[in-house]
Amino acid sequence: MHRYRFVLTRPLQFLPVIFGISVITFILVRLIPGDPARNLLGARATPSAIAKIRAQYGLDEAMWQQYFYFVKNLANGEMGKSILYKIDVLKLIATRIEPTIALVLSSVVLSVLIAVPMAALAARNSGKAPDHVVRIVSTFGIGFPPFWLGLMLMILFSVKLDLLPVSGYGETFGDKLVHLVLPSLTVALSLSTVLIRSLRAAMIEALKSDVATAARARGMPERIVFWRHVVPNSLVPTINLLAVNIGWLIGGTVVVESVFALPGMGQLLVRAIFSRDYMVVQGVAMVFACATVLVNFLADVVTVAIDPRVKL
Amino acid sequence: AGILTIGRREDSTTFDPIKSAQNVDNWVFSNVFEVLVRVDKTGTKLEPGLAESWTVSDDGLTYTFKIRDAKFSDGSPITAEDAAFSLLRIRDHEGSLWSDSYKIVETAEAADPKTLVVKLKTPSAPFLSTLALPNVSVLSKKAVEAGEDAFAELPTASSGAFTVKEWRRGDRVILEKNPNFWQADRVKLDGVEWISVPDDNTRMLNVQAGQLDAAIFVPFSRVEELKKDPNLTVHIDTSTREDHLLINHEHGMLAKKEVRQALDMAIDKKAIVDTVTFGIGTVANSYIPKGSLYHHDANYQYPYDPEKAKAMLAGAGASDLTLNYIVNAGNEVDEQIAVQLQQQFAKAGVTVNLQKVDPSQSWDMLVAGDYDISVMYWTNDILDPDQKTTFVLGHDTNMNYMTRYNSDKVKQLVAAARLELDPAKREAMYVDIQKTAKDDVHWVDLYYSPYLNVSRKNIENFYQNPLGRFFLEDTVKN
Amino acid sequence: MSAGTVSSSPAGWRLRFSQRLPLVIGAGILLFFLLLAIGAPVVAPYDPILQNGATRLQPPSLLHPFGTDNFGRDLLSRVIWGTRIDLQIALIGVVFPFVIGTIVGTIAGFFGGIVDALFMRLIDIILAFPFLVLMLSIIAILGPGLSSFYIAMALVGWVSYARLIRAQILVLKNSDYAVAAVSLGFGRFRIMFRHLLPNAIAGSIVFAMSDAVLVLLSGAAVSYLGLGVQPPVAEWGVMVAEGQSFITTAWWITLFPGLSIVCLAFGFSMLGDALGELLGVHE
Amino acid sequence: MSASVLSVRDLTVKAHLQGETRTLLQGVSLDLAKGEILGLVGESGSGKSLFCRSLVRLLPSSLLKIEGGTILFEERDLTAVTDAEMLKVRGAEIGMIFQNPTSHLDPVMRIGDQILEGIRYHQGINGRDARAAAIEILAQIGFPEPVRQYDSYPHELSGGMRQRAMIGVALSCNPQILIADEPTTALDVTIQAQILKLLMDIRDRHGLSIILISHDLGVVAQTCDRIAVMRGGRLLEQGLKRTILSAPQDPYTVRLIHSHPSMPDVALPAVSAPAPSRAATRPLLEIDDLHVRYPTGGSLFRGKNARTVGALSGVNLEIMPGETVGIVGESGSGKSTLARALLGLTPISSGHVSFDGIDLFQQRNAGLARLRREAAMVFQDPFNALNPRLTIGQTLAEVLKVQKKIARADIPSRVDELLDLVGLEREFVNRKPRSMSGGQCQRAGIARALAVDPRLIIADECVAALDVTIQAQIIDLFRKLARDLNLTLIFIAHDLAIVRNLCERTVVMYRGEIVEDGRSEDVFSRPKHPYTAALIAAIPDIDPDRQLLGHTDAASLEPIQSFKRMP
Ligand SMILES: Nc1ncnc2c1ncn2[C@@H]1O[C@H](COP(=O)(O)OP(=O)(O)OP(=O)(O)O)[C@@H](O)[C@H]1O
Ligand SMILES: Nc1ncnc2c1ncn2[C@@H]1O[C@H](COP(=O)(O)OP(=O)(O)OP(=O)(O)O)[C@@H](O)[C@H]1O
Ligand SMILES: [Mg+2]
Ligand SMILES: [Mg+2]
Repeated sequence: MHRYRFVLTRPLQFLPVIFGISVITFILVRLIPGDPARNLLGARATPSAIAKIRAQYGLDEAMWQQYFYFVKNLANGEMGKSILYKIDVLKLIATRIEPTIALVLSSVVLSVLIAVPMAALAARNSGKAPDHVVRIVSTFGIGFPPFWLGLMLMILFSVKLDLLPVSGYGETFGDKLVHLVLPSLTVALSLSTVLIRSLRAAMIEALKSDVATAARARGMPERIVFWRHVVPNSLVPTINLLAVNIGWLIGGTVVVESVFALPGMGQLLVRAIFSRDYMVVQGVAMVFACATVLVNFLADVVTVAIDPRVKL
Repeated sequence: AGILTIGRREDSTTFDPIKSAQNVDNWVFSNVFEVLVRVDKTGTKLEPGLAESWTVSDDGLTYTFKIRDAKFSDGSPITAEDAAFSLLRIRDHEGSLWSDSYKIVETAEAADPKTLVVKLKTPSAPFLSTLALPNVSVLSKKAVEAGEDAFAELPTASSGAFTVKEWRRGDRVILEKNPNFWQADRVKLDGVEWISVPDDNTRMLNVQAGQLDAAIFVPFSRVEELKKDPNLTVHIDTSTREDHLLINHEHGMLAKKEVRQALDMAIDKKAIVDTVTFGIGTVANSYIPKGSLYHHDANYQYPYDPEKAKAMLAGAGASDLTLNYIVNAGNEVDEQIAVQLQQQFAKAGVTVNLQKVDPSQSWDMLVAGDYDISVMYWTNDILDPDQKTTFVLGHDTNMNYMTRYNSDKVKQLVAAARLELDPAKREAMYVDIQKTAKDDVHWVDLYYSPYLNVSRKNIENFYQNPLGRFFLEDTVKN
Repeated sequence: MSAGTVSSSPAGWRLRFSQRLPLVIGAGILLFFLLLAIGAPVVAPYDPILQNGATRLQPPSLLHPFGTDNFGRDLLSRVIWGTRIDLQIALIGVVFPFVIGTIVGTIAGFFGGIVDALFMRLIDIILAFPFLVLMLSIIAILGPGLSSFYIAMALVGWVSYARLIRAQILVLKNSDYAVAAVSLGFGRFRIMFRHLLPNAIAGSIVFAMSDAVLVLLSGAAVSYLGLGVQPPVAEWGVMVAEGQSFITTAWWITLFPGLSIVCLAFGFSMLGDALGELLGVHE
Repeated sequence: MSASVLSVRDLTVKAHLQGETRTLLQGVSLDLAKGEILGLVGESGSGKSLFCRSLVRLLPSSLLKIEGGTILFEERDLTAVTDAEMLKVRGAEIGMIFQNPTSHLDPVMRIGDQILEGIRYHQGINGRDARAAAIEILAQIGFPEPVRQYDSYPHELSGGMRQRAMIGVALSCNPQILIADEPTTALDVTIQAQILKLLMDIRDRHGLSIILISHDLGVVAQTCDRIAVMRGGRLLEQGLKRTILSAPQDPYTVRLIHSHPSMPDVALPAVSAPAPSRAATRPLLEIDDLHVRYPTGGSLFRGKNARTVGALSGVNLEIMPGETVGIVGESGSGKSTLARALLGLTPISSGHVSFDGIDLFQQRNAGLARLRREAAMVFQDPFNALNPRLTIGQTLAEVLKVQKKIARADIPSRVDELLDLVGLEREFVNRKPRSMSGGQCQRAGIARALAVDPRLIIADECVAALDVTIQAQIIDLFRKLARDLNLTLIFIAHDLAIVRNLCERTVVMYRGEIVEDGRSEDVFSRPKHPYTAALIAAIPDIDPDRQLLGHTDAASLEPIQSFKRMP
């Protein structure tokens, strides 16, 4: 169908974005003061050892030359070798990507599961007690720093009640799910706040809209009016909000991953930044960027699927 | 019996011992690989490892090791050839981070399958100690040569108490008992899991909730609380860690000895020990940690006297001294010391500007000399004081550990002590070094602190030796 | 005909109770913190950075209503002084992105074409860039501290405002009054900044309120990773992060600064809600 | 006339706003007979919509309440039945058709499914049968290809088709009473005629009773059996349409009837100024073979070969100074595009526009500068054409300041003068558009145009959204201005009656071309182009005996653009 034609053309627009990101990360990581070689060698570093490492990773060459290699590698589907881990960055990322994807997905699902009923409750009782309660409670959700919230949840559910594992990532699927409950709840508590605000506003708008009035005038009970007409019409802005926030969300998982000891890319990234593992920072940033672009693309597809008016 | 789960901050980075200088890796290396010569659990003397015995030629240049009858985990015998291969590899391999430390080795050859002969370029008192470093562990030549990269991922043959069963990157390293280990009957555990739990609180909670058997790096602030928990044992093990205040001798007034002495006197080390380490540490008086080889216990210690410090500064013409203090961001202890030192120095009329920078960057700044003072710490990897002394006082390429301290007397003493093979004479030289350095205030010794680890009550013999090694072959899980 | 008073909702400040409440609460909370910040030297019972070995880690008491930290510093005083820094963070962390984003969004939306395309790609890039990488790198490059944080926020944060404003401008520039302005011979800048922008900006103002909360939280996350403000300055995020090691032994160290962040966040959200209804913005 | 199906007695609705209570409906009593079409007319805000919404208890806000009276329907008082029972009344017994189908149809649901929903819910039919029933309804309401069009979304339909769909949705519930709230106001005369025909058709076929709300007396006169007139929340009078139209009792009704543009007696000789001798002066505006094409969905990266839609194709026109020209034509025929192109607000693809001898293409800057100082536009939508943030005083002052035609110090007095000129009181200087009625805003818009001190005013459908009474006022104003200030006026409308009254010359546009151009009397009395003739025939005349669409059959007037051109 022609409405979906953008599915074919859009990926072309990714290219400049990805290219821009590659340049920026490349420059950015190298602008950070600090030397990967010195980091690797620690306190006992001698100048000759440092020089050797720098030569080994090509860090002693000119910037443009390094960038050239980087792009050349990229064209071959490679991202270089980690200085810290001494293996291919892509391979390294492959071992670390699953928990992050799982965390982001489960957080989004959980947020939606929290946000939709809460927003519905608030919107259908707008201006009344449930609305105020939802709004106040959800505002609190966003105010707590995630690392603090995470620890509190951990102390409550894992230590005091002994219901869930404290931290880590399981091995079997079920085990992984159990391990993901608290981390994704931590993320969801703040993410859902954002969603609730947007959904609630959209729903209130839609409840007042002519579409709803028309449905009521046809004698449709409030339930049908709400779920068949109001909800579909208020989803689009929320989906886009979610997509725009995906970068922020992935950023937020960094902290949550380290609080809950999830072996994901966020932790990898933080360690790489602090140890100036350039290739890894570049690689992870590229992967994150691609993921963000992809999510936005998916959001567009979903938007087009939900709202036939939208043309892209 | 049982599998011991240990929580630590970070996951391993590699299994190729020559390619890492990280503590996280060394801990696992020493579980998985065996060295020729070991440091004992008190951290004070060397004992036989894979080398059953050794002799040193009179000129101190030739070491002959008798290799014990032992097997790698894959069943192949451990030979002198493997040992020679490992030693030369760490010296020559382009990816080795340790080449400089083994440049002294002239040749290493297998005279026969059980005899390793190592020739040095010059005599070296600390040489044997350096063989105890986990990075120079004996690797299977065959296994390494079959594929270095694969070996670094998952070693197929190990000489130590455990073999690597699985490595879930970022999460955990899973070790299994090595039935072919030469002391296999000593090993009680079926396996070990080193699990990465970066957040200190989470790690402690894991042990408290019983989901981990042990956790390393207990923050000072948590010791009291954990001690009260009837299910837990807090292990306070002697370490070689020493925290000190680096002083940039090249910056203005800091070049004057009296100024540095005044600074030393302006610091209330006891208060720091109380606040930062919650009384767990002890005030330091020498750069060689207490309990280590050649530590001079009677070394002078500057008394805390802010008034006198103030007067001395005035005398030296440095009444309104302003210092730029580099603080390592993200290091809680560092930040706490900084906050406290700032207030203490203020009492002696010294203004301190804190400059918080990310740790990697602070290295750069220290090396470049862009600082006045900064707190750092050091833990020994080897028994012999030579390594640290060379770095700190030996006037080698790193400007005496970035302090730019300059003393010909000390420089010569350090060089001589390295060659001196008579322990008694050597000790006297080290006492001299410690005294002189203290008098010059090459830096300010702050405090010594132990290793703090915690385990569940049912774990026995879980400890860390002063060089940081975990002897898990002794550990029992009930 | 009747004198044109048909409009059913007068655009004055007479609001329904349910509309007025958030406004009162939001503005009240912000005002309270503002007064605290201004009056910190008078209100705070102790010196916020004065250490006292004798009063370490004391639980809340009459002498120290919020307890003390591991240096024996009075937490109430630190929280009060922290108000200064945190209000500043929220303010500066929002104002610069707001101004930059507004200008860029207006220009991109108004001129369209190549200018717009370039800015939009740039926005795409920044949006796709993991926020934390950018944040950490910029802070690492410039050195930890507030000004680096502000610069990082400004470099990253303008994007949201630019998108919001641009979307509005794109609609408004085709509106009759914009076309009317062109037909009357008004200059571009007059049209952009006098006619379009004032009508486009309401959504951004409301967004700025929730953005202030996000800025505070980003600050806290940066503190958690150790790159927050310089010690011994009292800042809530840093206080929460510092208090982490005492979370099970001295809960008060994290709780009170944490609650302060929540309260301030709550105030901003309420004000945002109220402004949204007042300015007729739909998110 | 058969017995009444709905009988309303003394219906009173009040609004409780911040302590103040306003009575919005006061003791309205009305009967609706079976099978009859009742026309409800009255000025804006008189309570017509409110009345109808009260019948199904769907008041626009919780602050409005039915405070008295009864609504008898099938022996029940609808003001007293339970909510659950009311659900069964809504839709199934009383259906509603709204003025604005675009906003009342669910944009994300297929048309067919929206009809299906009512069938399922109210008639309890499911599955295949329900779908068949829905398709049947689509066919009834004039969808030429019901099976295919079942899957269309509202946005894919033209305005007229959407209105039909809206009617279909109401029919799906199989009601006895249909309430149509201004179902044609947003539509073209030709489409309007079709919709009204359709409603009458349905009444005839299903025996429905219909309440038709309109503020156009012509519409009511053509379709209804009885007329009720409302004003200020009261029912002024009601009765058979002929009675009301020929012998109105209430003075308001009299005025309403007399201000209807189709009343021939208003057709004064258009602008009374003697037609300027054309040969004597050169034209103020010359348009030569003008083409305007709009890109559709083009983007930066797609280059020049993007698809375009031709909005104007080869327009030639000459306008003399002092002329009053009306431009008429159906929606989308290119009237606005022409206006914008004349003022240089839309890039032209080819052709020439010259203003007072200056070619806008060759001497763009000079031409535009001149144009901006001497020509002004009045926009269709009075609310959106004024910057909501500026007071009327600021708006006018700004124009005066930018145009620099008078000294700064004289600006305030000039602003007052302008307000006087358009008949606004001087206190409006400090009012913002939001606190003004549509008519007042429209005058402010005109004042702004006059502030330029123009020689040429282009008014684009500037009265379409207004009440007849206000319409009349504005047209009077234009007439006066044209006479007094010797303006050249281009007046765009799709309401031919107004043009006929105001303009001496009429231009008819159809699909981007001028199909007819001549003196108004000639065009209206002897249309040359069949499209003009159709347009004129579709004007609902207030005389009920002049049948809507005359004798032409509705079917012969195929919906022009039943589907939007898809890009
Ligand atoms: N939600 C509301 N709150 C308060 N007053 C209202 C509300 N809705 C309508 N009114 C008032 O009720 C009166 C009648 O409005 P109604 O919509 O019935 O007019 P109408 O005759 O349909 O006008 P129009 O021709 O413009 O559609 C008006 O004075 C209007 O201001
Ligand atoms: N900005 C635009 N982009 C693309 N197409 C346009 C644009 N503006 C108008 N059109 C198309 O140009 C044609 C003429 O539009 P125009 O607005 O001039 O009609 P009109 O006669 O003024 O109609 P109406 O009576 O509805 O105002 C229509 O088909 C319309 O869809
Ligand atoms: Mg109405
Ligand atoms: Mg138009």
